[in-house]
This record gives sequence, C-alpha cells and structure tokens, in this order.
Amino acid sequence: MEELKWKYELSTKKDKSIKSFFMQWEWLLVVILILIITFNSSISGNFFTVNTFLTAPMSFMDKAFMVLPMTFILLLGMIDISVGSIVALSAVMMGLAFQSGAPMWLAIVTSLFTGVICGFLNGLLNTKFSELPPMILTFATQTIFRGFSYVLLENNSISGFPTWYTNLGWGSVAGIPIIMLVFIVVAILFTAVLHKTVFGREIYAIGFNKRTSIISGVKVNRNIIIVFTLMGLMAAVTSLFLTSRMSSVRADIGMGYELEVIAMVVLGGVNTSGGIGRILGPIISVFIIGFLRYGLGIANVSSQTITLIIGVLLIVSVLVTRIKIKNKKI
Amino acid sequence: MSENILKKNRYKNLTKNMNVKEIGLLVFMIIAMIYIQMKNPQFLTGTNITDLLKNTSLLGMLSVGMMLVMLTGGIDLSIGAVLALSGMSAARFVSIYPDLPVVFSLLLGMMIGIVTGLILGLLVSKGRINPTIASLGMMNVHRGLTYVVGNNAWISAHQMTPAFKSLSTGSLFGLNNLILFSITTFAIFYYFLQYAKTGRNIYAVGSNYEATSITGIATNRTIVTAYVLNGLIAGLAGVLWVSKYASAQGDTGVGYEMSVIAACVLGGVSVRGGVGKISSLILGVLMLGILNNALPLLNISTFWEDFITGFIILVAILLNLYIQKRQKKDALKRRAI
Amino acid sequence: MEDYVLQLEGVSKIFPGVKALDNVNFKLKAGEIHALMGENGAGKSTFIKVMTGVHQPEEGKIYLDGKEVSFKNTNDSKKAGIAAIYQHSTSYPDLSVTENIFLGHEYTAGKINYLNWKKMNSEANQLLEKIGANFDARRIMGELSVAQQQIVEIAKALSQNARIIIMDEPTASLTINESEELYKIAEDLRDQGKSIIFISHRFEDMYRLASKVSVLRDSKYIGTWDVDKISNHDLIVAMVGREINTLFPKKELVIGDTVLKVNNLSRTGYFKNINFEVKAGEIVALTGLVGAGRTEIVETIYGLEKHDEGSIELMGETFIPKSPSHALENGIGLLSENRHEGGLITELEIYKSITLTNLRKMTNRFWINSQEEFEVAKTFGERVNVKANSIFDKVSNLSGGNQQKVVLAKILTSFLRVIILDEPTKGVDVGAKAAMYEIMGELAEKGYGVILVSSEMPEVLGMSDRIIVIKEGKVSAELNTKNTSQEEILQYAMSES
Amino acid sequence: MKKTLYFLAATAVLLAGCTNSGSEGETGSTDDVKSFGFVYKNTGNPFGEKLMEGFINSIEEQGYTAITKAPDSPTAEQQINMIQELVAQGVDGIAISANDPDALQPALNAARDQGIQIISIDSAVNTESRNTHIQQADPVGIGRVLAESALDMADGAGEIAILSATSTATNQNTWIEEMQNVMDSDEKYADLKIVKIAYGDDLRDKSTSETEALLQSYPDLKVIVAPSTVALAAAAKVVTDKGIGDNVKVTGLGLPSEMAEYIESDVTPYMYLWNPIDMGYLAGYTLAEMADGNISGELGDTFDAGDLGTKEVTEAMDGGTEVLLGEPFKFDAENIDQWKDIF
Repeated sequence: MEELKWKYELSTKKDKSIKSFFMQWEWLLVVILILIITFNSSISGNFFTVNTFLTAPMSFMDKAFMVLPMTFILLLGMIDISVGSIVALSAVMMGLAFQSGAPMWLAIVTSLFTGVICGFLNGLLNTKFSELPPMILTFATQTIFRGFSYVLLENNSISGFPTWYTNLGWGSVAGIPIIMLVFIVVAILFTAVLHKTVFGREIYAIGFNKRTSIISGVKVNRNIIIVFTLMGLMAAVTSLFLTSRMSSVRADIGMGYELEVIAMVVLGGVNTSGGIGRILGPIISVFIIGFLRYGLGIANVSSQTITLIIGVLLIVSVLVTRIKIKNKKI
Repeated sequence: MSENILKKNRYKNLTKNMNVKEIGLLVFMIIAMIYIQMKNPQFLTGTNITDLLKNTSLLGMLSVGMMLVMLTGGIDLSIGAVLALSGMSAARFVSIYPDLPVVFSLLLGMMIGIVTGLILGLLVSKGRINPTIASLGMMNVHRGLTYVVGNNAWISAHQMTPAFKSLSTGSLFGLNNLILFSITTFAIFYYFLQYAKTGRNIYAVGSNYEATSITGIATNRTIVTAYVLNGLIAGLAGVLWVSKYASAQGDTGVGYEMSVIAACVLGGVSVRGGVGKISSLILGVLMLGILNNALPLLNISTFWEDFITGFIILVAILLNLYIQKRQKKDALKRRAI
Repeated sequence: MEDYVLQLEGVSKIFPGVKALDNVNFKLKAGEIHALMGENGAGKSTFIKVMTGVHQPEEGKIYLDGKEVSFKNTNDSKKAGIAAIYQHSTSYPDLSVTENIFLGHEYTAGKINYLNWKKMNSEANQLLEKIGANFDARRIMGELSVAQQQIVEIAKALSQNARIIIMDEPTASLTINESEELYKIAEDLRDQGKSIIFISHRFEDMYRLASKVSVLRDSKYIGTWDVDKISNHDLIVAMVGREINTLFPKKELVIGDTVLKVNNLSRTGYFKNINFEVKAGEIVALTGLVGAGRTEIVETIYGLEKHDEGSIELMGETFIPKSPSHALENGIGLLSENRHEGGLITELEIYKSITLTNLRKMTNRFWINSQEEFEVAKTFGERVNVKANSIFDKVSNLSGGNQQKVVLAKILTSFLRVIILDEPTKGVDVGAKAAMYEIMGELAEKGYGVILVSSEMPEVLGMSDRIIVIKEGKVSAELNTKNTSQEEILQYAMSES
Repeated sequence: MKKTLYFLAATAVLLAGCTNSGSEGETGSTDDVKSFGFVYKNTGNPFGEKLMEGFINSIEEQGYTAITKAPDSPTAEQQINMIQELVAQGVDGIAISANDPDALQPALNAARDQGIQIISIDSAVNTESRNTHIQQADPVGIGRVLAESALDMADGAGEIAILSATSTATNQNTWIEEMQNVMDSDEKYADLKIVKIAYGDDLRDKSTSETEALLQSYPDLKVIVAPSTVALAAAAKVVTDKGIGDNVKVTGLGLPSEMAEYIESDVTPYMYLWNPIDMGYLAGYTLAEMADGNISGELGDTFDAGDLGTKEVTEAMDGGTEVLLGEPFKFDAENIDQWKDIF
C-alpha cells in the first residue's frame, strides 16, 4: 500500500539546451535566403542595391498575405485550392461595385466581404461534409468561384481606380513599400494568434487529432470555419493589392496562386498532414521564393528555368525534413 | 442453417445497395442526356457520339492511371506536365527521325512516362513526401523540361510523319484507334486490379498502409508500381495527344490534371485510398466527357461553362455523400432494437 | 527437446538506445495454449515481431522442431507455420473477407497466374464455417464487428496452415460471450494439435485457456509456470515486480443527491428507452456486451451524438447536450474508450494536453498566460500522479497507464459534476490499473457522480455501487452491486435468442 | 546537421547550375552601351520567339544589347514583375506585348518616370502607358481580309462561324468586331451569315470540341474563320480528320509552320499573317530611335527602320499613335513552302 502512495513531481522548467527541430529548420531557411541573396548579387550587378530590397518585395508580397492563413489551414491538416479563384471573385466584385458608382472605400469593403463569404462557404462545406476531403470540396468551389467571376464580368475589364488606390501597391512610406508595412502588421497578428492564443493552440490540436479535440471540448467546426473565413479575407486582401498594382480587374487574375502559396507554406516546414510547423518558416519562404524569382529574373534566367528550380527546391527541402523526422523518431 | 441463409440473403441486399452509388450517377447521366438531346437533337447522333468518345478517350486512359495512384492514397498533379513532356519528346523524335517506325516514338513516350512515374513513386514511397507536394514539385520540373526539349518552339503537323498522325486517326474494326486504346486500357486494368496480385496489393496499401508490412506486401514496391503505371499511361497518352492534335506545344495539357482528378472523383474513387472500381470510373469519365461535349452544343455562353462544370461536380459529390448517409440511416432503422 | 515445436534461447533484440528483448527464453509444446503475460512495455510486442520475422534478433537462437531457424521477413515465418493475430487490427477494411484471408498467399490459376476468386471464396467460406462463423466471405471487412474481424484473422492464420498461432490480446475489444466463442475456437485448434501463444492482460483468459504461463518484465524473461500451480498474487508480483495489496480500493461513501438522470433516452439504431440516474459520490457501472450500445449512450450524454427521443436531466434541470464543449461547460466529462482516437494528442507535450480543454481560463484577455498554464498543468498532473520528469515531456513517451492519467488530468481541469469513464483500464497494465481505481475512488469521495463503462467483471464488481446492464440497446437490468454476482450480470447481458 | 549541410550543398549546386543559363544575357548593367528589354505574353510561343528574334537582330545590328523575357503563363501579374526587373536592370527602353491593356499601366508609368521609353507591340497597352504601338496590320484591313476570304470560300453565300482564342483576348475581339463591321457595311456580304462565335481558349482539346460542336449544330456550315493559331490549326485538323475538307473550309490568322499541312491539303486554301521577325525588327528600331532622342512617338514622326526602310508614326484606332508594319500577308499553296520552316 505504501508503494502506491509515492508522488511524482513534475518540473515546470523548460530544458533550454534542447533546441527544437523546427527552430533549426527556420535557421536553415534563413541561411538559404542569405545564400540566394549572395548568389544573386554575384551573378548580377543590379541585384545588391537598396532599390532591390525596397521594390522587389512589391512584386511578390501580394501572395504573402495568403501564406499566413494557408499555414493555419495546412496545420489543421486541410488544404484550400480555391484561393486563386477567391482572389478573382473578390476583385471582380470590387470592380463591379466601383463601376456602379460606389465610392472606392465601399468597393474595397465589398471585396473584403466577398472574400469573407467565399471563405465562410468553404469552411461551412468542409465542416458540414467533413467526410469529403477538403481537396475535393475546394476543388469544386475553385471552379465555381472562378466560373462566377466569368459570369459576372465576362470578357470585360474594369479600370480607372483613384490614384490613392493605385498607390497602395506602388507607394512607399519612408522608403518602405506600403504593401510591406501592411504585411508586417498582418504577419505579426497572425503569428501572435497562432503561437500565443488559445485559438492557435487549438489549431495545432485539431491538426494532430480532430476527434480528441472535439472530445476535449474544442469547438472544432467553429475554428475550421474561422480559419477558412480568414483565408477568404486574406485572399481578398491579396486581390486588393493585386488590383492596385494592376489598376485593372479581370476575371482571370490570380490563376494558379493556390499552388504557389501552398508551395511556400510547405517550403516553410509545415507538414501537410497537420499539426507540424510554425508560421515563421512560411514567412521566410515568401522571401526565399520572391528573391529567387526576382534575382534570377534580373539575371535573365528564363521563367521556365526558374519554375524548374523552384520545383526542385521544394522537393529537396521536403525530402530533407522527412529524412530528419525519420531519424528523430528512432 | 436457415439463419445462415437468411444472413446471406441480407448480405445480397447489401451489395445491391452498394451499387446505388453507380446507379445514382447513371440516372443523373441519363437525365442529363435526355435534357441535352431535347435541347439539341444533334447530340445523340453517330458522329457526335464518336466525337465524344474520341475526345474522352485520353481522359479515360489518364484517369485509369490516376485511379491507381489514388487507390494507394496518393495523387498526381504532374500528370498534365508528363503528358506535355512525353508528347513533346515524341514529336521532336519523329521530326528528327521521320524514317524510323512509329513504334519508337510510342516507346519513347512510355519510357519517359515510366521514368517520371518512377521518380515520383520513389519520392512518395521511399522519400515519404506527401504526394500533393511531390507531384507539385515534379509538375514544375517536367514543365520546365518540356520547354527545354522543345527548344521553346512548337512541333507542327508538317513536321510529323503520316504514320505518327495516323496513330490517333486510324481505326480497327471500324473503331477509332484512340477509343481502342482507351478500351484496351480499361480492360487491361480491370483485369489487373481484379485478378492480379499486384493489383490487389495496390488496394491493400491504400486500405491499410500500416498492415502491409505485416502481411508481407512490399509496400514501397507496390506504391512505386502504381506511380510507374500511371506514368506509363500518361506517357502513352502524351504521344497520342500530340498525334491527335498534330501539334506539340510547351503548354500542352496545362491544368489537365484537374480534369482527370475530377473524372476520378465523379467515378467514386476515394482520395483517401483503397476504394475505386473501373466500372464506376468509366461512368465518371463519361459524365465529364458528356459535359465537355454538350456545353458547346447547348449554346451556353462560354462565360457560364466553368460555373456549370464546378456546380455539377459539387452536386455530384454531395449527392453521392447523401446517398451513402441515407443508406447508413436506413440500415440503422432496419436494426431491430 | 523434441517435445517442443518452438524454443527460444537467450534471444535479445536491441534498438538504438533500448534493449527491447533481453535474453528471453521460451518453450512451446505442440497442442498447448501458452499464456504470455507482462505489463505494457514488458517486451511482448517485440517478442511477437521477432517470432514473425518483422524484427531480427541480435542475439540468441530460435529452434523450430529442434532445428535452428532464422526469419528474415514475415514470409519466412509464414512458411514455417507461424501466424500472428495482432492487437490492433491489421485487416484491410475496404477489401472483402476472402481477400483479407488470402492476401499474400492467393490462389492463382492459368498460365498468367490470375487470381482464382471462385476457389478462394469457397475455401474462405469453408474456413469460416469450420470455426463456426456465420457470415459470408464476400462481405467487406470494414462492415464486420470487431469480434467477426478477429475470427477472420484466425481464419487467415488457418489458411496459411499455421501450426503456431500467436494471439495478441484478442479479447481486449471483445465482450464476455464473444470471448467465450473465441475460447472455444482456441480450444478446438489446440485439440487439432496447433500451438497457441496467448497474450493477454486478463487473468480470466489465462485461467480459462492456458496450461502454461510465461512472464516478461522490463524486456527480461521472468519465468514459466503451470497455470494451476501459480496463485494470482504471485503472478501479479512476477509481472509488476512488487506487491500490490488491494486492487479495488472501494470505500463506503455517503451518497448524495441525483446529479444526472436519463429518461427514455433513444437514438435510432443504437439504443432505446434508456433510464438511469447517478448520484453524487456514486459509481454506476454500465456493463454489457461490446456493441450493446453503452459507448453510444455515454457519447450521447456527452453531446457527441444527438438523441432522437427522451431527455437528460442535470441537477434537476433539463439538459440538451449540443456538443462536448457544451457538456463540459455544464459539468459532464468523458474519458473516451480509445485514448488514441478520443483522449490524447500524443504528439503534444504533457502540459498542452492537460490544459487543452480549459486553456481559455488561463489567458490575459487574448494571450495565453504561460506561467498560469504551467502551474495548472503541474497541479493536475501531480494530482493524478503522472510519472514523468517535466510537463514538457511528450505524451507519446509515456506508458499507456500514464497516458490515461494525463487524459484524466485534462478532464479534471473542468468543474465537473459527472465523470464518465469509458473502459478506463483497457490496455493498461496492472500497476496503472490499480492507480486508476485509486483515482476513481477519490473522485467518488470528492462527490463526483461517476459512470463507469466497462466489460471487465472484476472491476465492475469491485468498484461500482450500482450496475446497469445493457443488452441490445436496452436496459435489461439494474442491479445493486452488493447483491449480485458475475453469473447474474452475464445472464442479463447475454442474448436469450 | 549532416543532412543540413547536404541540403545547403544541394542548394548551392542548384544555384550554380543556373549561372550558365543566366550569364548569356548578362549585360544589362553596363552603362555605356544602351540596352533594351522585350516582354512577350508567354514563353514557348513560336510567334513570340520570332518577335524576340527580330527584336534582338535589330537591337544588336545597332550595336546595343537586348534583353528578352516572357512569363511561363500568359498573365499580366508576371509581366508587371518583369517590367520591374527590367527597370532594375537599367534598360533604356521596353517593348511589351501585353496580356492586359490596362493592367500594366502603373508598372509602365513607373518605368517611364525613370526615363525609360515604352512601346507596345502585337497586343497594345492603353494609350496612357505607351509612347507608340507597333501595329502588325491595320485592324480594319485584317477584318476586311477575314471577311473577304470567308466570302470567297463560301462562294458568296452561306453560314460561317468564328472560332476565336479566349473570350478575353483583346486583339481577336477587335479583329472579329472589324470583320463584322465590314460585313455589315457592304451589300456583297448580305448572304453570308455568322452563326456563332465560339471560343476555344487557345487550348487544343477545347478548340477541337468547339469545332465539332459547330459542325454538329450547323450541318450547312461552309467556312470556319479562326483568328488565332491554335484555334485555326485545331479546326483544320478536325475538318481534315472528318474528311469534309471539300465542304467546309477553314481560314483565318495562323502560323505557316502550324498550317502548312492544311494549306497543302487545301482544307485551308489560304490564310493571313504578318511576319513576326519583321515586327520585332521594327520594334527594335522604333525603340532605339526614341531612346536616342530622334523621335518621341508623336504623330508624324518619321524614322529609318533599317531593312524595312522609312517608317512613319500614324494615328491608331484607340486614339494613340502607332507604327504600321504593313498589310497582312497571304499564305497559300504557292508560297507556304518558303515560310513553313521560318516561323
């Protein structure tokens, strides 16, 4: 009887010497980023200038907004391949609102609202019909959202937005592009939400084990809907910056964005099966792929070669994480 | 003993119910066909049906390969790029060596398909990379290679030999070669999946991955086999594609993987693995083929096409799910408590 | 020497950093049922994997019929006539029964070796009939009950002409009468001259079936005894390595008011007109056969599924559970039947697992207050006595019993009135079982109403105040624990037809 | 850690691998020699490749350096990024074939602010984004030859259909519109009826099923007019395969290489196009003349365009200015052999 009464004590001190594996992965990404910048500078004299670091991000930051919620979705163990179409539909709705005489701010709200509705719809489908894989459901909505954009705008384009709107995508404050500033704010928010709030913790829990999360009282469906809605919202934000940069709206914009965004998230060390990864990695990946494209472009490397290189980079990086995880397990 | 018979009978009812899925799709298709026929009487004519089958045959072949991959629980987004790579290579080959028998270009396309399938299969099985990501990466690689092989140019009809072009235009027993190719593919893989050990092992791997090592199935080899066969079919289809349209472009088949996956999903192939039949798959492929054929015939504005296609896919998969749920509920009600 | 079909001498299996089997000896006669016992992590699973060729031992020798053998893979052991039936189902849910039986050693015909389904189907049906199963071999595996799946696994072993059959906890998910069926099959096999290694946590299994018992502890071989010559107490000591005096610390408590009352609760296809109540400080056992609807009843009370008719009263007020979170908010907690699918996220650290349910209470407005979270985790982790170094240890590194304690700690972070424990000791070793019973007793003492869902008669009789017997979705009896017996419970639980 | 090193090494090798491909055109940074950029719609398009070839010829002929780029899919988004890259590379002028007439305006204006000359070619950008446009042929002229060939091949009367590229393709839409204008304004087209405008999205499979649907729905169809290479070749292929080349003719605008087969077999008795090499060549001269300060792209400017002789800046239909290459060129069985291997 005495033996049963022993008590174990649980330490609450973190063992600082064990560096988490994922931290290492992010350091690796930073090293790759530096490597790419050094390399780009070496092959093109035009690369290593202040201008590059200020204007180049303009060219690739728009997708970065979608990388943040897509990280959440992959952490949930789900996927959303309809985001490119949401970009198009929110842009089209914005354009139509503007065309019908609404003030620009209202048009912007329309776009954001459209994104939210699309995202919410995706979330609703994925919770109501959770038997079906998200890949299939969002594949269907992808076609529907894109199709609806065509139905609405046909082959027309809408342009003539006010200058201040165009400036969103092209302007700078104190030398730093506006798009970059907005991204920094949004990224900090998403990071804080994922790593410092209950909501973020629950995303990991759902990603690892959905049923356990439900039984533990986590409002799984609500969280999934929120995440997909955020995804829609950020797709709308992307559409705003994209249309601002293009100062024109068409039904065919944002084609293929979903795969680029997913590739960035995966390169950032987020596992597609859910639960594994942090948000910093995908953020660094945005810059890795962005600077790689920009730098190679400046060096006159053909775009299909760049695509090929990014494909190989994606596979090699995932292969390396896998090998490391495998070693870790034994 | 009588109880035994009773139970077996009950089971027979159950199998009948399981086909409800297919019957549902069939009914859906028939209704759609009647509607189309009413709108445009040219729909159910010999020529149009031949056109429809010809245009759907490559989709059919590709979806068989995709089904093999999906049965293992995988997916292949690179299939469109493989199509382009093998087609471009074969066309280039034909234009450089017009005197060699056409079989060589077919073999070349299949070889390329096998190699791409092997790489992807190894990445997925040995490399343990998620198939979506692995095939996404390979899609980029193959697409890039296609431009390299094609030297940024197209290969046009006049650069191809008549024998090469007749691969897809010729016919046997009154049936167009393409249709024959796809029927043969369906037949071979029906046999393969039903009566060959490797075929059954593909189902087993997708049904319970963990158990395969205990059962003594060479898991990785089975997965690689599925991807290689998929690559082989895609490589073959690539050559036929180029032969059919008598032109090879760098951007051949961009996004075609989505049509192929849609056909599989409509045909009841589970993305989770282990579930899928050739018979249902044929229905799914035909459904998509009818859709592609009928939209222009119905004189529907081109701007509505995507929307309608997406909507029908969504309705079909939700209907499928509803039928399954309904069946389960009925079964529960029948349970005597 | 010649008597033994199988003999292991000094077998060791070493994984990087761990010795999973340490100098293990084992002898098996033809026509013998030999129980292999030991706590979780004692090395039983590795033992099976070495026997079936999944792993290759680093040291030691294996003799089959007196001849030394070495299995390089599962096919080698199959050919030698060894088959294993695993604890976690290794079946293929999407494939037919026939296919599950013959996968890996199919019958083929013709020059091109096509699969001969006709022959396989008829042979599969013959095999099933031989062991008294009454379902068709063409059925899809996933549609069968757990017990039927076990029978398929046995048929599979027979189809491979196995002489030595290893059964790894085959009764873990079975009810009493299903177990009884399995026992009969096992005895039939024994009488046909097959040898069976029977691995189980249940003493009833061993006493009922085996003639010999061998014990493993901490990867080491402890000893082999004749079953009728070793006492329960000595066996526990052998397995645990220390004395455990009272397994069931049931105390007499003052029973309080009714906390939960279920009136005519029904769910189509699962259960009908269920009535019972639980009082504060009371442990009510829900027992019956697996599949009788017990888990479905408690999951409905917990809000995981919706009921069609009837009502639930909580503290005298009507309560319609909308979701688990709603149930938790109202004071109902559930320890799920399968901790891997419903209790734990093994990839997470201990503290994250414990605080998952009530993390919202440990925040400053938006942000998680880590210090508070750590404190809560420590408090509750220590309260259930989780054996670990720190709250930052991964749950996956804990033993089954300790994992179960983490689940319990998580549930206790909520303010509860009713705790539902669904098979809390399933797959848990003897030491951890005792600890679970201890905690269960404490919970009742603190005034919780406890619902214990269990198929294990000793714990039902040892821990509960009242017993509700469920049969085919209906309450067949409500018994006072003091005035009943195992036989009476079984009588009410078993089907009359 | 070892794996990490492997990965870094792999990345380094990968990057090193593209140094070779990257170094060939690396001249943009030199300040003393002027450089000019060309952005086409998408990569791997033979028409675009020939445009770029002509452009490079003329720029190098003048002793300058040329940089050509094309995105791997025909989107305006990627073209914006390429314009930004060219600005960073310090070019003196950019010629662009736009995927969207309006979407490039902010990017091009930002480039102009850096003193970079902008012209569009093939697919125009809006007038505010460009100095001038290189016009392959007068759209009215294109509309007229399309209408005339349809009339000719239909023997003066009957049903014709149009199979275009994507529904959003500006050039094709303009030409179709001009063709309809021509047909509406002249009595001789009274018996010629356009039954449908179909879109094949520049995809082979879709163009094929659209063609088949046209043939199926309009059995009396006499001519299919396709103002895009993919659509034209796909339509001709369908007609060839069905063996109805005697009843249904296919014509339009297409590449000689793609169409040689069908011109020789008389499914397409003749068709029109312009010489992309000359177009690119003209763009090179126009751009260089502007960068040298000789012309500004104003109406009435004249300049010497190398082998093409003297060219004049004229008024364009959209209100801006343009430099016209010439009349559309007719490809028929007589001359197709000389052209099919060129572009």
